Amino acid sequence: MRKITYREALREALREEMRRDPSVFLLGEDIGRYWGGAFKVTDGLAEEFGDERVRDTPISESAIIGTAVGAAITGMRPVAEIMFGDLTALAMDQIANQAAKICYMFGGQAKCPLVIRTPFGAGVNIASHHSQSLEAWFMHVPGINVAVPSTPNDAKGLLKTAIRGENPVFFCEHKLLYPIEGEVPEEEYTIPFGVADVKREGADVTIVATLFMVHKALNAAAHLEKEDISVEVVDPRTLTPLDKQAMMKSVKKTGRIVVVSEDCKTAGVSAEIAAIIAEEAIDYLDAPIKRVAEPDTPIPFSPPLERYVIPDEKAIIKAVKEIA
Amino acid sequence: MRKITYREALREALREEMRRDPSVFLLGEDIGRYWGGAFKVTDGLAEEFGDERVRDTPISESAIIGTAVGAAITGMRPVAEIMFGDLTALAMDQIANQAAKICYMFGGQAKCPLVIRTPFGAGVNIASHHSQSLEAWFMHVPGINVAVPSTPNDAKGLLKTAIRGENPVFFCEHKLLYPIEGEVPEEEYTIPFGVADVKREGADVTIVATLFMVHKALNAAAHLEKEDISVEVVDPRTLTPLDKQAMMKSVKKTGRIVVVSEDCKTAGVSAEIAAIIAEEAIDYLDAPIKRVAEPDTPIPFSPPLERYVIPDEKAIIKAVKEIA
Amino acid sequence: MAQNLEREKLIGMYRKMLEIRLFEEKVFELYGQNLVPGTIHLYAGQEAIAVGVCSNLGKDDYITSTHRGHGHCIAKGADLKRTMAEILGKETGYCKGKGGSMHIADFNIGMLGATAVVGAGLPIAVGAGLSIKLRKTDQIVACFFGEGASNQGTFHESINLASTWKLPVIFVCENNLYAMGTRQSIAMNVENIADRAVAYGIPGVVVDGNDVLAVYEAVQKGVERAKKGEGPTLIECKTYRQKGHSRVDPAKYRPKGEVEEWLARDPIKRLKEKLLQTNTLTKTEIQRIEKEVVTKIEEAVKFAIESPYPSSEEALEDVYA
Amino acid sequence: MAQNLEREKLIGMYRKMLEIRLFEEKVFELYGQNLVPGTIHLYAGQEAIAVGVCSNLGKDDYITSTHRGHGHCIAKGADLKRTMAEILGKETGYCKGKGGSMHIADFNIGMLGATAVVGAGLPIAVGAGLSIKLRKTDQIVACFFGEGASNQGTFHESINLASTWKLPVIFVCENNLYAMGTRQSIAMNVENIADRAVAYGIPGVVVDGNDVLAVYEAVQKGVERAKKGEGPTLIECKTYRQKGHSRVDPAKYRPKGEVEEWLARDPIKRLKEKLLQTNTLTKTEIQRIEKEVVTKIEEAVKFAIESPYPSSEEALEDVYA
Ligand SMILES: Cc1ncc(C[n+]2csc(CCOP(=O)(O)OP(=O)(O)O)c2C)c(N)n1
Ligand SMILES: Cc1ncc(C[n+]2csc(CCOP(=O)(O)OP(=O)(O)O)c2C)c(N)n1
Ligand SMILES: [Mg+2]
Ligand SMILES: [Mg+2]
Repeated sequence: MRKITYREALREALREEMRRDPSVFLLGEDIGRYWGGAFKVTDGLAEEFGDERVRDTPISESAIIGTAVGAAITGMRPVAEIMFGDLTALAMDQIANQAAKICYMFGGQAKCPLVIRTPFGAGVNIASHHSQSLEAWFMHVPGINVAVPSTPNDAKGLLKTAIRGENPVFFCEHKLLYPIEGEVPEEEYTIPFGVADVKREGADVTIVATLFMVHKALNAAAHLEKEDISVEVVDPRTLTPLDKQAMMKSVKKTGRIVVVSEDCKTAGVSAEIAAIIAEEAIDYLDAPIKRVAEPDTPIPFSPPLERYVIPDEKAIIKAVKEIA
Repeated sequence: MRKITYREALREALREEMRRDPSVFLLGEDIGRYWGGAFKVTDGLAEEFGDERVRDTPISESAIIGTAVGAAITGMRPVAEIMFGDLTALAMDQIANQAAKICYMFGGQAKCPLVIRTPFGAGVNIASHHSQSLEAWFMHVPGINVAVPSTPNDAKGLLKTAIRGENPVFFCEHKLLYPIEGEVPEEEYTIPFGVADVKREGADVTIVATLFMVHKALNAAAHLEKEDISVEVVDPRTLTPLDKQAMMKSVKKTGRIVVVSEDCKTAGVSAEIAAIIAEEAIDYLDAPIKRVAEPDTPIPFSPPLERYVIPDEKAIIKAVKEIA
Repeated sequence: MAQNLEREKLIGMYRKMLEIRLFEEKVFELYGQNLVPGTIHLYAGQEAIAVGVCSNLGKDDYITSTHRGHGHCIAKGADLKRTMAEILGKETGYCKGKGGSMHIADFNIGMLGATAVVGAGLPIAVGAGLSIKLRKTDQIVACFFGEGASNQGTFHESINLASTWKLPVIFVCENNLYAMGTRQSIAMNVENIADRAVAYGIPGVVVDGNDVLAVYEAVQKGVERAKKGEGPTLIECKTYRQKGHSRVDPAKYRPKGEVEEWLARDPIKRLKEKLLQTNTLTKTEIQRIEKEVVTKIEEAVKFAIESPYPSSEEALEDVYA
Repeated sequence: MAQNLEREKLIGMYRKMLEIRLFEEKVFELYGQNLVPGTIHLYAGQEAIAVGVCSNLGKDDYITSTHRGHGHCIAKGADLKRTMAEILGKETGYCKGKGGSMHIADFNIGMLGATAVVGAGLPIAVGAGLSIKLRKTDQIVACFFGEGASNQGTFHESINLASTWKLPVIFVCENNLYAMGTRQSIAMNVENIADRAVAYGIPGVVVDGNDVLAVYEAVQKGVERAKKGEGPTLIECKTYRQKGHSRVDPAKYRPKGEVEEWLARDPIKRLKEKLLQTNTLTKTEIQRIEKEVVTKIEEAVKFAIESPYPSSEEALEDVYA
């Protein structure tokens, strides 16, 4: 199968959906013809679809999301980009209090089919304001779905599902994933929300990982294989809805689980997954539930510091060995 | 000992600290002489300390917190009130990206001794935009402490500690707690952060609960006693720092734990506490870790609907019995 | 007085304003009887604004509303029964009891909903305006908000965006002098919110918000401008909140005589006098209208009170579409 | 030319501007050598603003800064060595390597730090202004931000608050025509950011941002006003970002000839010419200054390069004070 990058896969999804449905349009800072998106995801789309459907906005994150909400509830399907995930903090009211609650608050009268795309993640030394992973904030908000694709294939299939759905979707990308290549079918496909993907099968320990951590988990698994520890890597692909069954199925097989997530450990993604297992599958466990995550610091700038706080293969291997 | 309300206890803490330290001042919407705070916590303080130190602000949540940050890093000790916890979403950047990160980002040069007080919680039928419990968002942010007092005594002691500390504090109150009475010493005291309080001793099951849920947990415990189930109720009092030891000590004794929190279940406070136990004390457990929380909906308006989604004594009792 | 306005239209305005007033009085009364859960923010005194604005709008046009939204709903044509039922938390309410007083919406008549986060409706209105532009219809959006909301960041971001993109949005600032207990001068250093339009390169108009025809005409100009593709207008309607901010507020912070002064300028009284003076309506006709409105509201109250509460499990529905 | 300005002050301004320019050129060079982690936003072309502003300030006065902040630091008196070390991520940097290019601070000289969230510095500056007022000192705050930032909600909320409370803040908008690749006209429908001052009842001044003396004088007036307790001033400095937005940006979106036009108005060149024309400095003296600056910067580079990286575990420190 042909290989394309995560970035290209996202762009293909946007392009195909914009061709298919005239109500799909994009808005965000510098996404248009002059820049093509800070990470070039939307590069070339303004040229094909025009400035009306690929709209450069002022630096007004609240208004970007609020505008998308208003368009979504009146028949459009906006895809908003927030240039860095950290900056969603500026639009938190529009995301969590408006977009996510409109359907419920108004008794199901309104649909808000809006996609918010944003890159999370550290690893490029741009410090505390441009490196966070904040998925857990949005996971904690009912009414919005949260997607966390780790491969080009998942990115394309999930983004198309997000755009076609009837609900707001918080679509998390990761800076280090953009250049990653992977197989993506030429033909049309979508990937349903709430269906995890077993990225590697194994028998001894389950690792649940998301976004860029999936790749580190796979590296760790390859390494551990040499030491005769067979690791299964489960990628939930969406955090809301979350495929509990897939995680539990794996845990029932292995009896051991390590949850790996780049976000800060406390009250993060790994906490929820650990809590689910502890509540619903504890009887199958043969060991404590391990979490590998950022050690509750802001992201520092300097390379040795940043490397130290981002979970890496070594940390994953260590956690697996502690319970294997 | 004399009894005063939670509201009065907070007011006393503010008054005493303002008398003690001229750098303490208050700002927020309608906290001054014309209203005294939406929940009357600051009532009378403008009269004593003047409008300069009890400052009514425009409806500008971002600027309220940003202003407090600027004042805090230049020698003042602001206590900002956000009228409803839901509205902290509007100031999320200033709270999570600025206040919480300033000390770290600038290599320890700056201190940001700022307190943000806000009421969370449902129960008074004011619907989705005025009823949420969002502590978990702030727990997930390193650099800021999170206090969750459940009694007048804790409220006063923790608020005084918050004001005197060198770090930003997110100080959670609860609408239904304001009128609750409790014993509070006349003499000066403070309560350290990171020290849980065992609100009731018991042998069979541990309940960890916060804010208004502490009271429901105590009611549930009283009821369960009649059925010969002895429940210990642990109140962490601060979520950051979190007194893991106290929770683990209790679990080691009881072997069973129910975490009760009013916020939405997924990725909420109860998830983190469950995950800690699952990671660090699983060997002492004789049963799954139960969570009692809001079932991942926005808060509805109508009384029967609201009652249905807020965790109550019945739900707590049910959870305890399932594992007792 | 706008002679070019048809008699029917004028009478319709009077009727709507009266509906709002009497509706609010009933809400107040029911609140006292413990039939209204939560809190309420009454629109009494500001009726000329909602009605003056919405009289320019068709069913397909949009409005966004606020915590003080009953008047906006009624002016836009919402059913009084379902509105009242929502306020009482009943299953038959517009939002099946999930929204309540601060979150009424009727998407069938372009009422895009009230938000209780002050200032949060502005960017949503901008989005509706963008949607109109992209769909190439000739709809209009009217966005209601208070003078207090004009200090929110969203006010700035939203009007800037609407102006830059030349969207068909009328920003209607209802300056009732107070935001809760905070008098305008405590929260800003300008007298006219309309002057803020300069910051976005759009017209800013100050109008007597207690004169329904003045509001009507100002909005009409804004609508014309918008339909020509020239973009938004900011219209500040000077008015007064006749009651406290919410049900619990005794509003002691108001200087002596202020209420009386404004009651003398009551928008309904003024329109009534005009209608009589210009012989548009006779006293008898007015009395008949009043009676009809009273009956309609009584029916709404009866409907609302007799409607059942939603069943508890309904709380778990509608989280997702 | 401001005759009343002492010769020493003028020379000091020239020296600082040159320091900034040559510093930025070095940063650019080091970036090319892979010695600068992350990204950089150079201040080249805007030196007259930082220097014109900070020449009005004493060590006790405050500034807040942005992602494009190296110039602000240097103008406020930051040590070049520790600034460069921070940019290179070294232990000896102002923030021990935790902040980097976008987060430099020096609290000892009132440099309250750069924030990389566009617009986030404005309310923080207001807070510093409030602190001054409450502590009753006669300090001043200068708040730097770009024209792009003036579309953020925080711009609006902050200036409104500073005006209402009459705080001693100078809001300095560096209008360099672009926010990343977004030309001003794409993001707003007004030409002068200064006109937005009307919305807050404060003076708004447009000034040639490439003329350090013009900036100096405008700020001086703002400072006087602030010290009299009359509140903030909004000063818009028209300037140009001579380089791309960040290191990776080829800036192809700029119309032909635009860069050249602005290079001709280069602030350093202009000041140099004036100094020569007015015989404030001779060519030889200028050359001497240039040499001194070059040496100083080379020392800073040497210091930074030779400094060690922080040890990994340092990452866990300073989360709390
Ligand atoms: C963002 C936000 N801040 C504060 C509140 C609490 N609050 C509700 S109404 C109100 C006053 C609003 O004033 P204004 O915009 O003038 O509208 P009015 O009530 O006068 O109609 C406040 C502060 C809120 N709901 N949302
Ligand atoms: C809130 C926010 N939105 C977007 C960004 C990404 N970003 C960084 S700089 C910049 C442009 C800023 O433009 P301006 O304020 O004019 O300053 P300049 O770069 O021209 O100095 C943008 C969009 C950011 N850092 N913060
Ligand atoms: Mg008002
Ligand atoms: Mg700029």
